Amino acid sequence: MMNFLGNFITPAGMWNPLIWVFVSLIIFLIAYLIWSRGESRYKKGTEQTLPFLSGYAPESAEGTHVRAGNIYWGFVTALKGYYKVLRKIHTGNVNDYVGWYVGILAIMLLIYLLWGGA
Amino acid sequence: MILEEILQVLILIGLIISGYLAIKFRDLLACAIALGIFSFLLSLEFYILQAPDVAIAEAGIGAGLTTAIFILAIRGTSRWEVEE
Amino acid sequence: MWADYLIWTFLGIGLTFNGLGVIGLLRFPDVYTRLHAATKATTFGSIFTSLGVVTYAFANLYLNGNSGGLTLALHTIVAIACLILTNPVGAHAIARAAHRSGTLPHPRVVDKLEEVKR
Amino acid sequence: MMSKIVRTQASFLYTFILIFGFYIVAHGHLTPGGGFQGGAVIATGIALIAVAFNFSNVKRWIKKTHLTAAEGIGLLTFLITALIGIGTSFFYNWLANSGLIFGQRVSYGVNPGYLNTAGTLPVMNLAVGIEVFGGLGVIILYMLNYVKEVRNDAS
Amino acid sequence: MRNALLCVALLVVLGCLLYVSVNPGDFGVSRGEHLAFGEPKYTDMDDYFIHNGQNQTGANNIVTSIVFDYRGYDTIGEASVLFTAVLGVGVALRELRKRRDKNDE
Amino acid sequence: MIWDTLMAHSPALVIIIPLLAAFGTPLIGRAGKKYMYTWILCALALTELMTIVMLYHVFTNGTAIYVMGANPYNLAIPPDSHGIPVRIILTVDAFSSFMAFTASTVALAGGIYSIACEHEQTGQEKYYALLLLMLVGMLGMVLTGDLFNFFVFLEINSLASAALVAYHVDKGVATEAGFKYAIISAIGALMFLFAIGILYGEYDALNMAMIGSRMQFTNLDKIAMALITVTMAMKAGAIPMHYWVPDGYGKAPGAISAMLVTASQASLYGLFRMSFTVFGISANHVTLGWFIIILGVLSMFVGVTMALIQHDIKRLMAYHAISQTGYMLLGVGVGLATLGTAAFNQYGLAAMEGGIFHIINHAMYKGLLFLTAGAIIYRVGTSDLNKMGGLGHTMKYTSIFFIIGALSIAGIPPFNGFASKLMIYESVYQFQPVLSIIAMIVSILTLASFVKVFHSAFMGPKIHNVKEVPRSMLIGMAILTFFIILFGLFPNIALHYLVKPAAEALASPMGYLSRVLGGGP
Amino acid sequence: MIDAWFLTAFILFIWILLSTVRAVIGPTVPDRVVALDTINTLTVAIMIILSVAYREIIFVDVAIVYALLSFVATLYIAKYLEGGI
Amino acid sequence: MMLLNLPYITVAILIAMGIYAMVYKRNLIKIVIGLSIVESAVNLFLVSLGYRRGGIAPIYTSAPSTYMVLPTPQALTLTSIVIGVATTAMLLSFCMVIYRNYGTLDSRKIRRLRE
Repeated sequence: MMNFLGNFITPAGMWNPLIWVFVSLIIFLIAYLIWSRGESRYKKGTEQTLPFLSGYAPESAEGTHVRAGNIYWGFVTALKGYYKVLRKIHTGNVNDYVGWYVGILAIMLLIYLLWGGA
Repeated sequence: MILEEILQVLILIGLIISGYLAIKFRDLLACAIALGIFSFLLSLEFYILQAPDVAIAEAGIGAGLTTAIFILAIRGTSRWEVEE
Repeated sequence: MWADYLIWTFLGIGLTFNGLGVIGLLRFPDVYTRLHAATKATTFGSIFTSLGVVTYAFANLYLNGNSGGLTLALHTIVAIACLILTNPVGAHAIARAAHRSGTLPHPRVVDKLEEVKR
Repeated sequence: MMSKIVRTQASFLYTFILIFGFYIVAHGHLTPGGGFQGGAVIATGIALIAVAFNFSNVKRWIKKTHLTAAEGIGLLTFLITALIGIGTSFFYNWLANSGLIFGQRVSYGVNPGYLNTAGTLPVMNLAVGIEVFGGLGVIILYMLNYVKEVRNDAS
Repeated sequence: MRNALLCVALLVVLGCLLYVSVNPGDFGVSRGEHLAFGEPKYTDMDDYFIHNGQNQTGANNIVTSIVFDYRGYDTIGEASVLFTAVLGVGVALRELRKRRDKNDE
Repeated sequence: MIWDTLMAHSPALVIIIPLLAAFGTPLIGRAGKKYMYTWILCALALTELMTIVMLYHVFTNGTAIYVMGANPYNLAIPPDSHGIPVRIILTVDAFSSFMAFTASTVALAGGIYSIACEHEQTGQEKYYALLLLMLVGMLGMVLTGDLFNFFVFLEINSLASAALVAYHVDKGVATEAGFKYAIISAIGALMFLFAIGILYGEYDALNMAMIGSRMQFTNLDKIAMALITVTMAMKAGAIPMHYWVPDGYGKAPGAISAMLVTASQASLYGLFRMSFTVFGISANHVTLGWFIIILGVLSMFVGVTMALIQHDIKRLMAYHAISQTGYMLLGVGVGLATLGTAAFNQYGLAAMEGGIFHIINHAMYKGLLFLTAGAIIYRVGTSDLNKMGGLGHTMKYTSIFFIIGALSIAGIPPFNGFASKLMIYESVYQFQPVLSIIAMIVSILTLASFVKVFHSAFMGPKIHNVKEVPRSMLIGMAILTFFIILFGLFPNIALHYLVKPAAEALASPMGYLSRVLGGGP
Repeated sequence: MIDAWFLTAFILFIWILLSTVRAVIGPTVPDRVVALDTINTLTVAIMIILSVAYREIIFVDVAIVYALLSFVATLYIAKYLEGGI
Repeated sequence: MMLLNLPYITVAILIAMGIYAMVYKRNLIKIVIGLSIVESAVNLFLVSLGYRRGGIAPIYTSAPSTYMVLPTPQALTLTSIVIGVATTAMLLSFCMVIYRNYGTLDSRKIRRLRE
């Protein structure tokens, strides 16, 4: 009979998720210990939590939220050329959908007819 | 037998012509009519290929219902292929 | 054999009239005349070609004693009946629709239907 | 609504189409045709009625719910007919050659055909005929209804 | 550019389909000859149907006996396809009135 | 006795039950919504149970065959037919039953979820009937052993899916998505039918095993193979033909998006089945394998990079679905490319196991993610990530489920995504290190984009004043979460009972053939 | 020897092709519908003739279905042109 | 030999024509028409696969011969025809809804879903 809790064998070796969970629990425990030794006078909802912006009043709650479109702006800008091509081929046109299908079909037909032999 | 073969050849040519018409016309109503002709000829071809079951199905569905559905759809949308 | 001659006569009449109908369909100047030629002549011609079939069936039944002939004749007659029932109505509907959709007769002398409607 | 000639002819032809469709369905195992073809013929009859008469009348005569119910009932009949054979296997032809109704034996070769043969096939033909009739008919009615609605909204 | 590429693709597909249609048998492999029109080489399954269909199902029409008996499972699938399409049409063309009222709220 | 009969007939019953329920739904729906919900849930639960029974049957007795309409139900070859199967044969090997289990599980979760999620819509009986029909389509596709039958169920699946994608008619765009999906799948299915015609014309058989055994691999077969594989890849959403995926997944109702994932995987099953069983005996494995691998790598990379720039939550997840499909294609493609060589036993089988394991994992976590996305849209009313924020304050359970799904898709232990990804990385590394590295990068990018979603939807200040979603939606999500954690903590269960038999069944086409054509009950 | 039935069917089909010409060039839609109607009638005739040519009685059923149903399509087009539906 | 395979050649041309319509025509209904032509062509392909020269229809009647054309492709074609009409009906109803929402049938304008 197999061992449910046993090792999960991969080509390179083995791995056991339960041990991993156990280790990560210990790490969390250590983290909790460190955290619990922190400043105890800190209170939520008081002035302590407000950011100090050189005397200016903080922005409204909606304003401080980083919107999804702004995340990874740098990444997208760095790969501008790549994304330009991608945006160009995503036309959203039904004809193109069928066209891509037919194109790949043609390529595969050629490839199989040339190299697909047994 | 030779006449049968020539008949078949003619039907196939008719199929190609009517299929081409169904694609070519700018008036969608005419396209539906061409599709109806296509369906007739297809049914005749099935008939000659000794498939009466299929011919009846094509007759009932292709000639009657599909044309009706197409015309209803054209009525629900617009008649011309390119509006302007 | 007299039956064969009868059949050939019927088929010949049918073919002639069908041909005339088709020529009329091709050559006449406007929808109404085309409709006239096409519907009348082809219905008539198709009746005659089918009568050839009926004759064949009866000849088979009485001369050769082939019992399938009766079924053939009956079905053919039903088919002719359907043609006779449906064709004129279809022609009527087309003519009416053509008139209503504004298709004009070619040498437009007088349009009684328009006058009556008015 | 079309002209009176068409209406008269339609009301006459409808019965004819119905009878002929039923003939096709019932003789499905002997002559060309069967459930689909017969059902399509009868559904075309509905399409004929729908085009020949005023739509408000048609709506009153032919209810969409009835057609949908016919469809469901036909499908369920078909499935259950197939399911009864599950003693041996699903879709087993439990009526053929059994001597019961539709269970007459036929010998191999040329024969003129007897209605009382072919086991579950006539039953399934009938079920599929009802289903196809309901299905295609309701498609036509849905589309007509929609077209009318769109036109009413536009005007 | 797009049109030219698509044209080439279409022509390739057409060429392959034409190859299917005129294929005279493939380098001596005899199975390919079946696609010659009117002369099927291998008909064992269909001959089984033709010779045994009448005895086993009692139907004179072999096509019906295939549709409803030998391949009845396909037929129920097909009936379901029709049912699906009816439901699809019904979903797409649902009552507009109710929706409009809801939008107005 | 009854147990044995049930097991023997389970392949047929698995399809009959949802089909019967689907046909009855419009009739029952007229009686009242309560009855309809009970009817649907009973049907889905029964299907799930039957699938498990079938799984057990296949696991204990080996590949099961069920012949439609034969006198003993397992008489594949009639005695007087000279060794050819004439009827439709359901051939259920481990891979089939595994896929059936996945499909019915996701459908069960989706069905429960929909009760609350779609309660405002009209025409609900149509919705549920279509949902059941979609399940029927998937089950039929994975269980059948007949090419034409596969086509029929493919059509059921695609039509039902298209109708369900267009279910929110009032939005307008949903219909557009449905139209696109319907047209692309219709042309694909027609090409598939053409290929079936070619194969039938050559070998006069429709049974997959029969065709596989008679296969000569002429040029006609190559054309048929191209038509079939490209169509199946398109339906699975591989990259150059993926355009319908974001449209369809993005505009469908939440539960349907989750089921569409499984529907794509049924097509993936079709691709694998065709390339291994029908063509696998005589085809050039390397060409076919590399075709699948290249599709997989392209899908992985382009999918994830496109996902990064999306701001519609469901569209983003749809691109991730494409990207995850790439992993499965990669894993199984490596298996196919090495099939028959010494490398196969060394790492090819492991790669296939990884790919197949990824199928069930993907169905579970992507289903969960789509369900959570549906929950967010249900409460917030928009699917635009730019307009969201701070949902974590109130929708606590949803955010927990989302975290679990997101960590799982990113391959973070101890959730199930890690296990299959690890297998794929390690075995593919031995095959071609570059591919493995690309797979890892894709995994990292996946995590990044889910961090983005999590941040912009759940974190931040409270913007929307919303409540937690209704209980039935939570139950639907919890079912999938249960499987995620189960397979994550005890991957050996899935691996031993589901994945290994599936991979071995797929990798031994000769076994499949001899089981069907071996004759006798 | 040339079978008279096939010869008839052949000539009838030539008529059909000639009517197709009207469907191609017909300036208005009613013209095309007339061509459709003609083709329909001729198809029925051909089918009846061919059923004798093939010596198959049951084939006439197809012709009956044709004669009955193609009329519906004509009616739909006519009603569309009238502005009905 | 070439002439005898004419049905298959017709099938190839028809399929290419249908796909041409699906790829190049901008009107959605035109696309559906192209699809329906492809579908008819595939049906024709299936039926002509089963044709045997000199065979009679696979129905036992009083016809003396038992040399029949192959019945299986006809059964498949029946299924395929019904599937085709189902697909066509659904696509056309989608077209109608799209026209109502977008006011056009031009596929270049119907792409609110992109990227």
